[in-house]
Amino acid sequence: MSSFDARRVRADTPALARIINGQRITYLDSGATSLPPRAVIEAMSRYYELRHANVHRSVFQTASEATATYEGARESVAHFINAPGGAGEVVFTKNTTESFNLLAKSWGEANLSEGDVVLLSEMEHHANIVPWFMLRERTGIEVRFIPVTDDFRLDLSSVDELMEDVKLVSVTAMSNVLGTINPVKELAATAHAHGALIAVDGAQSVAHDVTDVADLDIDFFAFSAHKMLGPTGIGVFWTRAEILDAMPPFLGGGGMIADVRLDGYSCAGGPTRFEAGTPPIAEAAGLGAAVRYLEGLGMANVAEHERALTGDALTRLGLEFEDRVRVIGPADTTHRGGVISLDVEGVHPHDVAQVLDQFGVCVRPGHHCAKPLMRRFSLPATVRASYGPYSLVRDTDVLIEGLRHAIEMFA
Amino acid sequence: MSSFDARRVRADTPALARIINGQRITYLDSGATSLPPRAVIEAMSRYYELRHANVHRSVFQTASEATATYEGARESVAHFINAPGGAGEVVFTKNTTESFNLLAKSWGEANLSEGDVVLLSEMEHHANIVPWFMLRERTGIEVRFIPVTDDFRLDLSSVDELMEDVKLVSVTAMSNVLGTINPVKELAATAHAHGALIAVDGAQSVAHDVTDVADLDIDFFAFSAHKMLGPTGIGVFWTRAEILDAMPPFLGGGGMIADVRLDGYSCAGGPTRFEAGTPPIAEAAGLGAAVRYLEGLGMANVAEHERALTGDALTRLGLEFEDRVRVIGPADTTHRGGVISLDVEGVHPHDVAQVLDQFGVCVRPGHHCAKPLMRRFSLPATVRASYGPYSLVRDTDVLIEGLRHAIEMFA
Amino acid sequence: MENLDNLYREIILDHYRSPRNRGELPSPPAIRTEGFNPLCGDEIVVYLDVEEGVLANIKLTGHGCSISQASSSLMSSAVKGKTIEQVRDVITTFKQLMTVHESTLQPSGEPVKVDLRAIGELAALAGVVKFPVRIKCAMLAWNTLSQGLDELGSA
Amino acid sequence: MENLDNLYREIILDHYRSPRNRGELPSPPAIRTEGFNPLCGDEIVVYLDVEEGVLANIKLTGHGCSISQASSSLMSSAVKGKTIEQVRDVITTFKQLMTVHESTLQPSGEPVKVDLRAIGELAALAGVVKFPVRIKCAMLAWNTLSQGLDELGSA
Ligand SMILES: Cc1ncc(COP(=O)(O)O)c(C=O)c1O
Ligand SMILES: Cc1ncc(COP(=O)(O)O)c(C=O)c1O
Repeated sequence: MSSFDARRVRADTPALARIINGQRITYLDSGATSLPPRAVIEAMSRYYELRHANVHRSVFQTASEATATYEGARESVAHFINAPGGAGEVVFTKNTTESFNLLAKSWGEANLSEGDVVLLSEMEHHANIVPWFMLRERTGIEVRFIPVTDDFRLDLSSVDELMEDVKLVSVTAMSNVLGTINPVKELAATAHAHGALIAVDGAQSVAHDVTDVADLDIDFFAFSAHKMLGPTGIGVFWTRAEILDAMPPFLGGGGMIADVRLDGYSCAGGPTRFEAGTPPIAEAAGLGAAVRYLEGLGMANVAEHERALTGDALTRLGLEFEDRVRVIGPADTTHRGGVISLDVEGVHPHDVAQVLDQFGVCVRPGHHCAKPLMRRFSLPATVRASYGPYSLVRDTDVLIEGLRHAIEMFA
Repeated sequence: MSSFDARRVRADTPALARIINGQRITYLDSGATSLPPRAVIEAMSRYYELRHANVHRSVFQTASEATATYEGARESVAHFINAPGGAGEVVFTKNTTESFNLLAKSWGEANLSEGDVVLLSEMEHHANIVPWFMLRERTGIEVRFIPVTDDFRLDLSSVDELMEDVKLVSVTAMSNVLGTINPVKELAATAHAHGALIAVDGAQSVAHDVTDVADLDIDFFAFSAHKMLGPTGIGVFWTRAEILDAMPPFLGGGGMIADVRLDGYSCAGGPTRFEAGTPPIAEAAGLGAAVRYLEGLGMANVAEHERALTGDALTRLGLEFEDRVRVIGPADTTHRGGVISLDVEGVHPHDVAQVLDQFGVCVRPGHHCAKPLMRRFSLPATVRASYGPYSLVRDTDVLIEGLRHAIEMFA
Repeated sequence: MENLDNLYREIILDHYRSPRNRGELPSPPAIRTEGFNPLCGDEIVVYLDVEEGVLANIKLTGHGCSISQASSSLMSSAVKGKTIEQVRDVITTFKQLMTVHESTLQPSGEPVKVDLRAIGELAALAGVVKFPVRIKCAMLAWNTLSQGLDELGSA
Repeated sequence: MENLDNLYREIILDHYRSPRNRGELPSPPAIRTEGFNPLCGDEIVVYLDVEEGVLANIKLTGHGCSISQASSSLMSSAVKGKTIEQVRDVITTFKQLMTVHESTLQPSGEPVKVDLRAIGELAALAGVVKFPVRIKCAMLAWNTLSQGLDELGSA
């Protein structure tokens, strides 16, 4: 673990000092959104206090600085995910969801037609389902799903059948409900062997382990800053330069054009073609700071830390509650991240979360924007606890105490 | 002017303390983006420090607070523009540009077809042109332009002809190049008399005068927080509830759905149908604070203040430079806002801006994302100075001194 | 934990554990109406038998949290056997009960006083208003009932 | 103002006020290439007459800021009459001149030393690198020239 110290991360994170119902907050909702360190919050404040200006197209000092901040964040992100073509492959969107809409509407509409198949999985987030359903309505493509096994893994037993007519595989690197980490590199090889491309939803994975899009040999990658200690309001869409260059525009407006006449327009090249209007400049400053902060921690250290926490929690939940609390996800930490969905016998997830709130514990009840997966396991909802780099074993202690109370209350 | 005091606004704005090239910054680029007061910056920092959480769908304390912050901003915005149907009519987008894309792709694609006409004006920003050109490619609608007269006004002399087959009029409330304030209320009456709807680009107007969408009797309104002392990364799309309810979805993903099954999905109602994915929560906190700050100043006071500054600047530019500096826009403050585009004889706008930068003056050279308008006046670019509530006559002094220097240098 | 005990009163837990009027009615003649809360996945189906202006019978199925389940059970007890007009009054009163404190979030609404003694066991749900996100759980059954009555009216 | 005087040296202002080699050449035989900077609206057209591997004549039209205009005028003087190989060398040298300081923005690039004495009047443009946003103004003519030579090669 070298120099990584979760207590230091905790001390860097102002929101963890919050008192809820008389108790220090126990934040176990990093899968929904993460708590930014002071460095990220201050990067944005400083930006507004010192150098706020609209980017591009101006010569004055603060406008150059704002542009350097914005483009610098692109460089940082490219480095963080090891984009082979560098910053020119990094498009800033508003969130993962917009990244998938961009993929479906720009690349999808240009490259897919009736009879083509997009292969998703049953454990996808709605962000990687609904845009494809919308595309299906317009183009008649088929949307197919890789099933999920009873032990919460992708069922790849008949992958060759599944791959028939597939032009794009689009799967999550890590399930936001199960914690399952999918074999993205293998899927990429399979997709390419079948002449298909592969898009990966990195929303859950990117803040919790090393990302190397070049090594994974994938074609598209999407994630949100707010799940990686960064701000709301900015996300990333990455694809290889040669794909990006061939993609038609998505949203139209200022910044993305080369020329506009009364009778038509032509588009700019590079990532800016997909960044119509004033972009999230302060948010890019925050995202850049988040990337630097995470790189300072070391993503391998973060992964190891969270794996330890997850393993400990899985063991203790089993010992403490036996069958009263069922973990909806892999039972150990093999190819599994720090997202733990629970089904508490006889207590509705909403009520579990409500009782936990009285202990200052933040967990999320619901379908987690993965309704097909919930149906697959016949659950209306789960209670989900999820870890971040600032999480400690103490958080699990409070979680278990709260669960005990909830079970007693509704017994 | 009652209690309005621009010096107080200035003192509230940290970025105005910046020293550029040895001089206090003279910020005359509010038309591009505005400088937020401390209250806005702190609203966002405090949000991240105290109550950051993902909105909706959770029961824990900070998630409720985050939701209240986010929905509270919707209420504040609804009040600020006097939305007749309240917060339920306010959709948060990422900027004005996305708002127009939402309008064109959702409402436009559902309601317009070949032969229908969208009537814009020659003074529109690309944000209100390119989305319609994109829609034209898909549907065969006609995009028509209201001409601009030699004295920089909409030429409505043959409005009945222009209105033929028009289903939507979409015009800016105030030109970001000319400063011209358009007769929106009259245009709304004309549009409705011809059975058309009317969309208004409020990006330039909303921070500089009172907005009352009910009184204007318009149908759509779009603007960006960053031009009204708020943050980057959030914009607004407003329409009347009955129109909103009938609009098909735009981007797909979490939050905007009612249900998702493997074979399809159904959509949520209200503004959330158009807010797929994690929304700009901290940015909504900032926008809410900006609205409160502006309401504290009083928009009528702001308008009066900027009108006085503009009148003074127009007079002095004329006296000082006579024909060497031409104002590209109305010559007095009648139906005109604080955006002053200049054409300096013999000095390219880029060079003017470069020289002004040495004086710490921030102005914008370029086509201002209004290329059709630049062509109309046969200009490749202008230098644009634009005022905000924190602007003072002193800013005009420095501008004039810098212009004098630029003219001498290139004489 | 005081707040929590206020939310999960014994009556609520009792109605959650042993819901009243659970089941289905043949439809038709009964009116069948579905309610759905997309945010938390709660679902409810209300069956109404109306005879000569009186809600002769009501049955409920569905699933959800303790608040939504208890609220629907309490509702069924409160409205069964009442005239449609009386049922509408109870609905109105209950909606008022649920908005009293919401007004602290939305400063535009005027707080309305509800006479807790007049609503019997339903008063047990008064604690919900301190938990704004749970109000929609409590309201689900009631909104579905309203909708059912509207369908009845328009049939 | 020192910085500014460094940017707008007298040579630059002179080439801006009195641009050399302004005009058109009949095309064909001349190669005509357009350059365009969408961000600031600068436009340039370069006409090249190449005879037996030598750039016998060059003419330019277009409009833009003093830096782009002066740069194109200085360029035309620097390359006219040179062999294509020599022209390419000048282009390479000039590109190096323009990237020396850009490397402070993009820490990945290695700074390259350019011998200012070897490039004559072009050295006047060295001050541009201190103004990163203006580099593209200075580069426009040169990129357009490069493109013209490429077209020549592929013709
Ligand atoms: C009139 C007008 N419309 C639209 C826009 C676009 O705003 P944004 O870049 O925030 O989308 C601008 C700002 O540049 C503008 O001035
Ligand atoms: C796996 C996964 N994909 C996509 C998303 C959507 O991210 P956002 O809401 O930031 O668009 C999320 C987060 O909820 C997620 O967990």
